[in-house]
Order: sequence, then structure tokens, then C-alpha cells
Amino acid sequence: MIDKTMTSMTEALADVRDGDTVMIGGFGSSGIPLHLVEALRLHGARDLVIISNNAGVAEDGIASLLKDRLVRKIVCSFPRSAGSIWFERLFEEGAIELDLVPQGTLSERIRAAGAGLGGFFTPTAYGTRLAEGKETRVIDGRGYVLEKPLHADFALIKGDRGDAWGNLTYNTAGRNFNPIMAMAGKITVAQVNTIVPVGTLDPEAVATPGIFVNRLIAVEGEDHAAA
Amino acid sequence: MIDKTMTSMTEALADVRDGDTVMIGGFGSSGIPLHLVEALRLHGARDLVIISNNAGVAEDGIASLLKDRLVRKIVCSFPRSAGSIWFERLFEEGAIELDLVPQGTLSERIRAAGAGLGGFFTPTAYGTRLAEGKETRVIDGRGYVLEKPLHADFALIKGDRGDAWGNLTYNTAGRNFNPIMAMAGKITVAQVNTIVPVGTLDPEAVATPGIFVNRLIAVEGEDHAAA
Amino acid sequence: MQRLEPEQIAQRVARDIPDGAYVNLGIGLPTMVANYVPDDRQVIYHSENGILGVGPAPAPGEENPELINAGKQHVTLLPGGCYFDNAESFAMMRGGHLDIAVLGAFQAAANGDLANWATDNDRYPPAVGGAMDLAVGAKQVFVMMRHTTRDNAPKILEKCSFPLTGAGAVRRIYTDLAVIDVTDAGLRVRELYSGNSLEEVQALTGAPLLPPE
Amino acid sequence: MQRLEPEQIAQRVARDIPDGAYVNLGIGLPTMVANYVPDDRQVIYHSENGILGVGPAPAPGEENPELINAGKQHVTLLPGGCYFDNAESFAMMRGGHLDIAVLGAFQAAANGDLANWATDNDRYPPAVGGAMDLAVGAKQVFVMMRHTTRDNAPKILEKCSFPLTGAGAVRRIYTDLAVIDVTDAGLRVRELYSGNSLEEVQALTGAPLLPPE
Repeated sequence: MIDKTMTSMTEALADVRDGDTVMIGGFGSSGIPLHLVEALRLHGARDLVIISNNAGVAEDGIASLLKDRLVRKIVCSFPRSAGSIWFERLFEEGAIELDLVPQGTLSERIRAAGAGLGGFFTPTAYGTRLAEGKETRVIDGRGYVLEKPLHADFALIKGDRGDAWGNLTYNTAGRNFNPIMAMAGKITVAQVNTIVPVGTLDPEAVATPGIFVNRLIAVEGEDHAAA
Repeated sequence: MIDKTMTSMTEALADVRDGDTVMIGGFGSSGIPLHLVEALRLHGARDLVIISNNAGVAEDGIASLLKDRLVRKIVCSFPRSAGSIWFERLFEEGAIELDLVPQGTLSERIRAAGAGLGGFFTPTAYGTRLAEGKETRVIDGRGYVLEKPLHADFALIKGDRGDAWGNLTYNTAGRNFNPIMAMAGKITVAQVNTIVPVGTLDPEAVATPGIFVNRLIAVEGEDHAAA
Repeated sequence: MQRLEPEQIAQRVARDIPDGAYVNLGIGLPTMVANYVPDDRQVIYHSENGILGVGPAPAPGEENPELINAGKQHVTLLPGGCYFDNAESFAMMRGGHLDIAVLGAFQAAANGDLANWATDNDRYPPAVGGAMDLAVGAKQVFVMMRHTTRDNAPKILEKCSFPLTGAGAVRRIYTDLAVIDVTDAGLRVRELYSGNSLEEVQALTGAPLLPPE
Repeated sequence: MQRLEPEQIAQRVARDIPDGAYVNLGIGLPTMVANYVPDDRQVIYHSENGILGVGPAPAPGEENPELINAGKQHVTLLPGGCYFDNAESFAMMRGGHLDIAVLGAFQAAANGDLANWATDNDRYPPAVGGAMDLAVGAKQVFVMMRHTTRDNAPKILEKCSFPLTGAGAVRRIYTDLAVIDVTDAGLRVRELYSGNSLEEVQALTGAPLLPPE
């Protein structure tokens, strides 16, 4: 029987290694797998490369990884939100590398990795500083930048409901980066609010097919207290 | 008030012109907007370029456009199904041009158009006859072929339920090419089985957001009789 | 001279949002535009994090912590709205499916160049978000900003001095002094708010202005 | 010599499909593999048109005309299955998410090249479907075919003479005579069906075979 559910957060992340690339779902305070991020912090792997839209605020989520100085580099579209004190501190110290990527290019690069593509030409950032050093090309009169796929050793995502096959639904805008990161992780670990019996989810409304999810773990109640 | 519903198939396709590129959803006999295809045939525009996974069987669907010799070229992954007599006849006569595209490349090219990309590198067909004449590149030790987006003047798609904003759901595997073609058509016309009031569809289960749909028309009952 | 308050600029932009438009309102000032669109027009708001049909703020206590907009504010969903992932959300932008994006700006140039994501302060970490995708993708990009900096230096220039968000992206500029179209012939004043003369506005603008047609 | 019937080859392939695998079965013979996977293994079948969790054929009269597999046959959905669009379906293939693809073939070569989409008959229109995407994308590609043509000419060759579906794609070949692995050292016989000698099978093969290890 296929059962991807894990018994503990620790088990779900046991094989993360120093230097791994880890994607973390979420946009602002929405759709972040905060329990998995906390488990990653406690696990203690160092020199991580984090791929995420934001860099965390206050002491929570990704900010807690920064505070513990577990992150070597962050690939991110919007690292500087109000309260991103740990990112700002490390950036000023030169203690963290930032790879700034326009948000649509970030999501498309993540999807390209999940879809097995070698790269794509996007018009975004053409003619700007963020295209410097990159291959560009004019196609049918319009300028494009060549962008490469972004793969990850682990993708940590947050779903709403999930089943033992790894099928997931999301809660409203909590979807954001989670479905595409699920595609791009060598190992994708999903934190969900509820695990439901296989066959319960509407097959027309599954937003992440289970094939993209390797491990699944439910948290007790909603994961908003820490957000 | 936003209301994309049309009163007739004729109205929905009134502005199709000779030489237009028209995408038609469907895979095999599933998810084909047969009523729209029949309206296109009756409309009579000639020299069409059709983009579709298959080339029709017997006298139905795309085959009826071929039979009436309205199609100059077909872009297709699997034109030759059992009973594709009209395609085979025209092909043998040299009366139709075929652009054969591997299915995953076809769907990715359609999506790339809808997503505003200038092209992408895919490993599919690398080292095969279908990559001849195309730009190739080895990236991280793997061979890729550069493929361009496929745009269309019109995309004709089939949904199950739809609302006046153009939001759509599909019936099981009838989804296939329809959501991506919806993204790639300058004008996207959806044939649906039922039009429901705005706000009825589950916002988590809308498979085609209304922004991709310009016109919508319901057929009476299910559209399978002719399939 | 007549300087509009931000709310008044938002009101002026709102007049140009047509019925049935798909619109993305940038973070900050542009968000206010939604408050002034006339009730007889139905506008569908897009939020880059994956929402079409963004509705007003929820009543206190009714917030869904996951349901936020690009500005990280709690929102609601209108009937007819839906959710999707970030790649699809940006496909909507980059693929030319949005009718209008209203963006704030540090600078806009006579050639349509837009600078709204970075200044030249290297110590302060940069952030770009979805601005570059909106700049290249929306059918029309409207800029909404004060005409000048706090020091009365022009923000509309021949050429942006700050790093670009997008080249040739801007279609129209709404400031507290005027509405200005970016045309092939150059910047053309579309509307001067009552009491402002072309000469006065020109004096606060870093590129030549053509008179209203 | 012992030649297996197609059903027996399917049975032999089925033995190598592990519990929990995501599997795409090609049109034609490979479809039969599903009939022989032991009941104690749960296998999730993928259909290129947008289904995971393909179930058995529906009872007569219960068919949903839209619910077909890649071979255009009516199917059902298992509990736990789901639907998605064609781009996502091929992302699953090309992105390396499928464990096994079982494909028919015209020819397979010692270097793993696969030819299963076109012969050199130019009058007959070509069709490729999803074969090339499966060939490059699945973690393991198993070929299932007769060892020879009807005229007893070898279909396993040093180099394919028919147009390629994919270069270096094949991991293992199941024929009616033997099971053969494609390795860096060349073709290695993994299993000879009882009664068949290596020499006999070699005589019907167009490339050198290494003995079972």
C-alpha cells in the first residue's frame, strides 16, 4: 500500500545534508510550512541554499534559519519586507549571499526544473540590471533573457488537505509557490492541516497530484499561530 | 456587468478570417468542442492552420474541416488514428501540410505562448529526425532542442461547466489541451455543457480562470452524440 | 499650482479603468484606485500571489490568514474569483492577459522606461518582487506617482537614473499635477489639472512635454 | 526454442514493476502489463492525456465518453486518482517523475537507442504522440517487443535503421526469448527463458550479447 505519511517532522527531514538546496513555499505570511521550517532549524544542517519568495520576518520561518546562521545563500524575489530584520542584518554583514530573481522568473525557473526543461527565454528583466551577465536574444523583435531551471534537494511545502498518496489541496492564496516547488524538489515534503482518506479529495480539484509529493505530515490544527 | 456568453455559435466565430491559426482542444474523442468545430466549418474560412493533438477520425470534428478542404496546414502530434481517412487522403494528395510535433513539446509550446515566453529548451526529440534544422544545445551534459511558442488567432475549447466570467471546469480527461489552449488564443471561445451562475464554481477547483476566456456558449445537453 | 492629494490621483486613475477590465494594482498608493472605481463598472483585480477577483478587506475577526494580497493585507474573494499557483499567476502577467497594471514609480522616462524597484543605495538590500513581470506583461502600464521628489526634483526624466524595472514599459503617467501619455513623439500632456499651466508643469519635468491635442 | 506469447511477456514485465511505482504503459501490448501485476502491489498508472490512477475498463453502459486513456479506450479512475492538463502531464514525464515507462518498439539498439514511431515509409503519414517525451523522461524505459520481425530479422541491433524516438533511452528489453539489460558494457542477458540457449538467442540478435552475470 502506498502511504507517504510520516510520523514526525524529524523523520520527514532526517536526510537533509549540509549544503543542500531547500525550497520553501509561501508568499508573505501565507502558505509557509512553518512546522517543517522549524524542524529544519532544529535539524541543524548548515550552508543551506534557500529558494523562497521572501526571506522571513521577525524571528519566524526563514528568518529563524537566518538567525541561526544556517543559510549560505538565498534565492528570492522580495527579501526585504517590513520586519525582515535578520535578512537585513546578515546582508549588511556580508554573511549571506543574495540571488535576486524577478518573481515570475523565479516561479517559471522552478516550474522548468519540475517539467524537465533546460531553460527558457523570458522578456522579464530584459534591458535591466537583473539581466546583466545573462544571455539575451531578440526574438520576433522583442528582447528576452535566457533563464535556467532551479532544482532543489528538498522542497518543503504547505497544503491544506492531503491523502496518503500525496495528493494535495490548498487554502485559497496559500497555494502560491507550493505546487510548483512540489514539482522541483528531488524530495518533496508536505505539511498539511488534515490528512484525509485516499479517495476523499475531488479528483478535479487536486492542485498537486501525489506523484510530486514524497512525504506528508499533518500538523495539529492550523499552522497560523507562529505566522 | 461582465458577461462573456454568446447567443449563437455563429456569433462566437463571426470574426474568423481566411488564413487564421485555430487551436482546437481535445485528445482522441475526449474534450473536443465539436459544436464549435461544426460552426467553424459552416463559417467557411479557408487556408486555416489548425493546431490540435489529432487530425480527426471518420467525418467528424477536424476531419470535417479537412473534408471541406478548409485547412492549409495542421500542427499535430498524432494525426494518424484508426479512421483518420480524410487526413490520410489529403496527405497522400499533398493537399495538406503537416507539422509533426512531439506531444509534450506541442503542449509546452502552447503553454509558452500563453505564458509570454520566447521559447524553451526541451530534451524531447534531441538526436532525432524531429530536431533536424532546429537549434540544439548541450546544457549540463544533456542535449536540448530550442522550441518556439505556438500562438493562435482563435482557441476553440470545450469545458464542462462555465460561468459568465469565463471560469471553467472540465469533465475528467476532457481537460487535456483545453486549459493551455485557452491561454494561447488571442480570442478563446469555450463550448460548455452548462452555464452556471457566477459564484457557483468552487474557486479552488476552477481549472481555467476566466481571464483566459473571451467567449462562452452552452450546448444543449452533452456533446457526445457526434463523437 | 494645484497638487492633487494621493486619494485624488487614485480617483483620477479610477476614471480610466473601463468596465470588465482585468487590473493589477501595485503595492502602496495604486491599491487605493479600487476604492474609486464607479459602482456601475465591474473590474476584476488580479493579485500576483494567485488570485483573480480580489474583494475588499474582510470584517474584523473574519480574516483567513492564508488569504492575503500582494501587499500582504487580508482580503476576500469576490463571487466569480478563483485561485491558482504562482507560475500561472505570472503567466497571466507576462502572457499579456492583464488589461492594466497601475504601478508606483521612483522615475519614469520620456521613452517609457520605468524605475520602481531599486535606488542606488547598495547597502540596503534590493527587492524586486513582481514589478518587472508586470512592466513587460500588462497590455497597458499606468504609472501613478508624485510629479516630483520631496525636494521638488523631477521624477519624469529623459532617461531614468535609477536601475530600470522595464524598458519602454509605461503607457501613461498620472501625477499630482497632470496626466501624461507616453507616445512615439514623446511625452504628451493629456490633462492638466485645473489651475496648472503647461509651463508650470514643464518646469517640474525633466523631459519636454507636448501640449494636449 | 521457447517463444513467449505476448501475454506471457506482459506477465514477465509485470513481475518487475515494484509496489508504489508510477508507471506509464504504452499503447498496444504494454497495456496488458497491468493485468498481471500481483494484487499485493499498488501501482499508479499515468495516462499522457492527463490522468494519474487509471483504473480498469468500466462496466458496459457505465462509460464516460470523456474518460479515455492514451489508447482511446474507456477507462475508470481509481480512488486517489486525479486529472490535470496536458502540459502538466508531460511535465510529469519529462521532469523525471515517472518511475517506469513500458514501450513497444520497432527496434532497440545496443547503445539504448529506441525506434518506435516511424518506419521509412514516406507515403504513410507519420505520427509521434508522446513517445519521445516518455523516452527522454521516465526514470526507466522498458521495451516490450518480439525479438524479431515476422521474417525472423533481428529487432535488437547495433544501431537502429529506423528513425530514432530517443537516443540512449532504453534500460531493459523484454522479448519473447529473453530479458536483456542495456549496460555501459553492452547488452547483457538478464534472463533466458527456459529452453533457450545464449547461442540461439544471439543468432537472432543484431548486436553482441553478454552472458547473464
